[in-house]
Amino acid sequence: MVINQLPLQILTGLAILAFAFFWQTSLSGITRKIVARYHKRYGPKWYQEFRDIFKLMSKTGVTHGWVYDFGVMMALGGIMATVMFMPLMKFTAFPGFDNFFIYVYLFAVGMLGMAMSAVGSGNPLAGIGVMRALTQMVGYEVPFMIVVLAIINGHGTSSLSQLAAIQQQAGVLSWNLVKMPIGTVAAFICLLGMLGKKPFETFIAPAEIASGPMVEYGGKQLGMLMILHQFSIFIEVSLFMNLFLGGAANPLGFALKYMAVYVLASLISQAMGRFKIDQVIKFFYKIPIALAILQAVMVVYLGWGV
Amino acid sequence: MSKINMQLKELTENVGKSYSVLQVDYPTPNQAALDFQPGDVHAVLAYLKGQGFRQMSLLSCVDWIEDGQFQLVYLLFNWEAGLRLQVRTRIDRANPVFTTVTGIYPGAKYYERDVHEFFGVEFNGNPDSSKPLFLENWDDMPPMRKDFDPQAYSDRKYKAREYKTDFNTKAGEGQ
Amino acid sequence: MATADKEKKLKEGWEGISRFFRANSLWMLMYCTGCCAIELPQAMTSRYDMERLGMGPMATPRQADVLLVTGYLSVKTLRRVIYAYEQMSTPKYIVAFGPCTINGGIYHDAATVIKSLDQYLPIDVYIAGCMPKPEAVMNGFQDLIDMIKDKTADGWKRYRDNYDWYKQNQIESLGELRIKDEYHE
Amino acid sequence: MKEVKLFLGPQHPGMHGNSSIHMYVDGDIIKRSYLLPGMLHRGFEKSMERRTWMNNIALIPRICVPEPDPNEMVFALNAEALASVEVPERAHWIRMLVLELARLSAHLMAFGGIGGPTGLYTAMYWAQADRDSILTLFEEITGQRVYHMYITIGGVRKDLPKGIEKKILAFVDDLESRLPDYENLVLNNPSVQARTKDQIMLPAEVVWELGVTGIGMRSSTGKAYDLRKVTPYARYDKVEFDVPTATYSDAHTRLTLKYLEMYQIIRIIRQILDLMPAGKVREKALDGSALRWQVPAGQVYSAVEASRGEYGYYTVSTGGTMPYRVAVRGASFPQATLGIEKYLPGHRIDDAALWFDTMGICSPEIDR
Amino acid sequence: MAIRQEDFKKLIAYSSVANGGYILIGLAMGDALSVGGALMHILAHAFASAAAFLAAAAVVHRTGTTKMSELGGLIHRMPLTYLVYLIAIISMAGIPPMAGFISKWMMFQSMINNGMIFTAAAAFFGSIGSFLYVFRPLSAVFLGQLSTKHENVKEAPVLMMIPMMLLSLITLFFGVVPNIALGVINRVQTSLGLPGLALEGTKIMGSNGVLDPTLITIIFGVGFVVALILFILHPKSRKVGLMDTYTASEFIWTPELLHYAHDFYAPFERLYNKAPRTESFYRIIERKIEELGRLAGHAFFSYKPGTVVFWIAMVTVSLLWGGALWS
Repeated sequence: MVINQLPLQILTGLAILAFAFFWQTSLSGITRKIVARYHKRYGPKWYQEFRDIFKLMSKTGVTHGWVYDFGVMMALGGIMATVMFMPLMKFTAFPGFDNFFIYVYLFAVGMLGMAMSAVGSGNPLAGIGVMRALTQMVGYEVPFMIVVLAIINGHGTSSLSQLAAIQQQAGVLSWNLVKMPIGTVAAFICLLGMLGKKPFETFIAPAEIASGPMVEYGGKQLGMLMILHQFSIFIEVSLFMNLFLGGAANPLGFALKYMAVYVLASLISQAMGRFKIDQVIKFFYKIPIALAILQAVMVVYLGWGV
Repeated sequence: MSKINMQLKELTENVGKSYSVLQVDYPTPNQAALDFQPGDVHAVLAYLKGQGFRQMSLLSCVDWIEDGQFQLVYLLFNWEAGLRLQVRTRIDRANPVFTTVTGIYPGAKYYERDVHEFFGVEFNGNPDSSKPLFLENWDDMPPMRKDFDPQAYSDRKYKAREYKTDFNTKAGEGQ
Repeated sequence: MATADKEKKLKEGWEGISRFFRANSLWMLMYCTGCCAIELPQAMTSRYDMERLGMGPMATPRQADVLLVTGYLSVKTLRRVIYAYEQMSTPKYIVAFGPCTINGGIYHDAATVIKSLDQYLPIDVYIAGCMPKPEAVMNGFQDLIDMIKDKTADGWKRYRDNYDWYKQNQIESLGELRIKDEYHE
Repeated sequence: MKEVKLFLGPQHPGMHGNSSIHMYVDGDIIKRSYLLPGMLHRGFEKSMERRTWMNNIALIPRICVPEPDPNEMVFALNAEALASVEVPERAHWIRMLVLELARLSAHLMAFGGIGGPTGLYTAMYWAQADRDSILTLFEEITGQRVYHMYITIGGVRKDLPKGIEKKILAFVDDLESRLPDYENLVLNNPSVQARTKDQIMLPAEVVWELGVTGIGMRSSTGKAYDLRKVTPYARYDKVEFDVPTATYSDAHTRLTLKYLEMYQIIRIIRQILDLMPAGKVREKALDGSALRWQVPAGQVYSAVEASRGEYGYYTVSTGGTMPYRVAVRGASFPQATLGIEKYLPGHRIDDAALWFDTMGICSPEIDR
Repeated sequence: MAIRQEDFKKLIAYSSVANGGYILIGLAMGDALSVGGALMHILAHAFASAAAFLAAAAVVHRTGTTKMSELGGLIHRMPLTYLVYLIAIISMAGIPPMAGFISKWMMFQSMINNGMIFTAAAAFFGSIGSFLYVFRPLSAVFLGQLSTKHENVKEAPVLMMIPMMLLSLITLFFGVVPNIALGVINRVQTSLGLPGLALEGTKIMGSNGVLDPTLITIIFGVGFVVALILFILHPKSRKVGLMDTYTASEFIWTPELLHYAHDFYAPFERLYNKAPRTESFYRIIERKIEELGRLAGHAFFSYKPGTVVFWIAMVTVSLLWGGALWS
């Protein structure tokens, strides 16, 4: 690891971080307007998400002991580290290290941090919410991993930027979406699970457990959690984009693909109700896993996907 | 009330045969009101349930303060025939005690708790009839009795907003 | 000395900015305490759309900043409202609907309904109308936003400053604030 | 076993209205639960004894918020029965119109309200938007959006405004054209079906035991138990409509029944509008001012088919200017109190809010 | 199985069974990276489960029971034990800053290369599952409401604290700079005739990706610092007792009623008790493994490191010998 390059890389990492925050928050503001049109009404201003987050930051919240604060900081730290690794359009902060497993496991740090501080707040509803979040994580991770393993096996490399480069060789035709349609469908369903969008929104189910793990958060802790939420959406959607839609060389391509994936996910979520937690697991272990295995078998043993 | 329902008429006849009906009254064409002694209310209710009055819509209590009596009213409804029956009985106001009807109509359990809380009628046989239901640590007589004055209670407990000129009229007097 | 007032100016500047954010993103506590709450879904949904003002319903007191006291308050509800109000994170505001919160309204002679809410909780905005119409509700929220912008919505400061006066009123008419009976063991 | 106490408390996103359910939960099955009502108790029956007959007309709609008109109708029916006042023909039809519109708005709210527990917020937004147009219609007819104080003893306060029929017909046609979209969005939605298909059962013997009425009864006993058919009041016998019933009552069937009933209500409204005769709307039941009016002595109970079931008043009058005693029978009282204590345990936590909604429980009715 | 356990200690025991499975997969694959990963996993898991067991012992020493439903909220009285247990489970679940991640990463690299999709899927399900059941005692025992019985529980005695802290420091150290341990493993592998691991400075050259643990920890540190700044910058939040939580504004007095710990993953378990056949099938295997484990444990798991290394060598030799015979 070359020491002198490190400060420069960290700076680029922080730049990616800032870009991710502003891009994703404004995009979720625009999506709120689109979703509002879906409900036959005008939604809020596009910068409403910014106003919400900064308002929360300006409030004096409540703390339940040091675990509660430490957990939030650890979660935000983990997620920020993952965003710094993320390749963005052309430049990546740490060339060569953007390995797929880092994202999955650093993401787990975020989840652990949030789970720890949610249960640390001493509220039973938060405990139930965390239990549902973890159970759901088991649900959507396995099919997603099978599809991704197939891709890595097929292309031989697990670094995102190289994967994106491979997919861009022959333009649209070489996208994994085209070459592995079944795997992409399974991965999109798992993406809905990851984002916590409506059909799989069991862990923040307001009507049952009063917004699950977020029950005890207020003031700046909730603000930090909302930033964490924006970052995690950025990670998941750009992960999906790099793996299946061939990354993005120019900013316009990046914007269009990113928006297409995120808005499509939000619109699907508006038309669906909420499953119960064991229905979620049963659903994930029926259709997505079957698609993923089918795709994996095609790629690994028959070599079609490459 | 000329066209009183024929079914209703012969129903009151054969009820009258077996139980002493104090008074019969037909407020509306398909509704009859029968007064009974407190003793045989349960028998009448059981008999009427057999006759198709399967739903007890309401159990309520009227406080006749002048003649010192509570009047318990059981309202039954027969869905097939569309007939409504009021089974009424009077119990003493000093120590109002009555046996529960949850054996015949299980739904009456909470009506009895409601009547107990507002009138102070004891229903033995209903396990938790004396538990507080609507009012929380209530420190006065049961509120629905005629001699309870809500205006005085609320002025005593809750500070009203002082207006510069006192122009809210006294509550209208009784009849 | 110089650093002190620079510090104060900085704090003042930051206070101004955060006031702008607080005004434009008010989160409403989802608690229908009385009968005027039936007009809130109308104000939230397609026709009157509260979200344009940046308002949205939130599930728990910790996350909310506006407590809507919709209509009359029976004694039992007042205990819960006070408990929820104290759980909210400052700065917090209260909007009171209808005449029942001012002087008991149509229930002035009922035994379980309190007469005037501002003995127990600091109110920032009153909205007139027995069942205020959604236009009146939106108008009231707009007034609250303007009040926040020019610093007059400081109910929570009043509550914090004369805390014991409010507490004394509450105990005097509610008896004990936290109930401990066979239902709440 | 070690139990955790959870609350579907007064302040809970899943709770419409304001009463609190205490649940003892083990794992995620509810072991023991009971309802703690009384949050909205305003002592209505006591206040009614202290107001004259006409003053009460302004007080009673406040009892049940989503659907205030049955209160006025039942109070008027009682007084008319006691004082044997003959209501003019046109007033009957206008009363039916107002009752059906109120029923439609309550059904829309309940049908869209299923979006809360199941997470389908689009349904909630659509339903509230349509309910809003009904409220504006009410504003034109009666001058007030929710509490109309329109049906009084002896008829209706004033005649329908000019040109209201066209507006009602326009609204009704527009709503009828959009109802199939509701069906696709809510009833055929796989996730809502997963949440409501044979989930919260209501067998027939439970209905008889508790005394549940309305959609709960019609969906489990399979018979057309509708007060408008069984004891027709206010010219319901001159209007034909059929009552959807089912024998297998789970959450989904109850929702479908609400949906089908909306069609019937639209059918009734259309018939009312073209069968309505002209003429006087209010029988002057007394000479001089209404405040000194006295109703002859007597005790009478009458009930009306509200959207949630049988809604009735028991009025006792001793010939004074004020009613001696009025008892209110809330439509959802039985299933809320005894139902939650006996039949909620055994469900899971996430079904509790759904249980509360599909049983059509409206808490101001319970506390009065 | 571990998810269902009610007893704190049994749960950690079962986790060793699961991690044993990982080691077997690693060894069975046979190529350099996976064997290296397996050996590293033995090392990491040894430290992590030892620390977890010691933390459990401290809890039992203080409260006397290992039943998770009675414990709760001990973090307020025993913060250091909590820290030790936290680091132990991070390593067991295979999360970056700790040693467990390195070994799992290496094994996954090799699994993908050999295209063994189903084992990879099962392994990944195991790793997420381990995250699940490892988190359960953390929340049931340490977080949540402090029950009145344990009001005056003191921190674990100092004597117990030293080994625990030592173990967790080692796992942290190996997680950040694994190349020292990998160097040793490398020598073991080369001595056994296997191709050595490609190590370069602090980077590990995987088959299709490069992992640099120290870089990850630094970036994680940077992220943490940014979060810390964000936290300190904003108004201080007021301290609130544990009981002052959201109870839908109803009143509650006894903390035990607010502690959600009993059969934590009820819906998840319900999925499994619908398939009794597989349950009994697993139980037979489990008994077999247990006997094997007891036999192996009895035979060579004594505390002297010498015998441990000796037996590892014996096992690898027999594997290689078998491998040589086979190919």
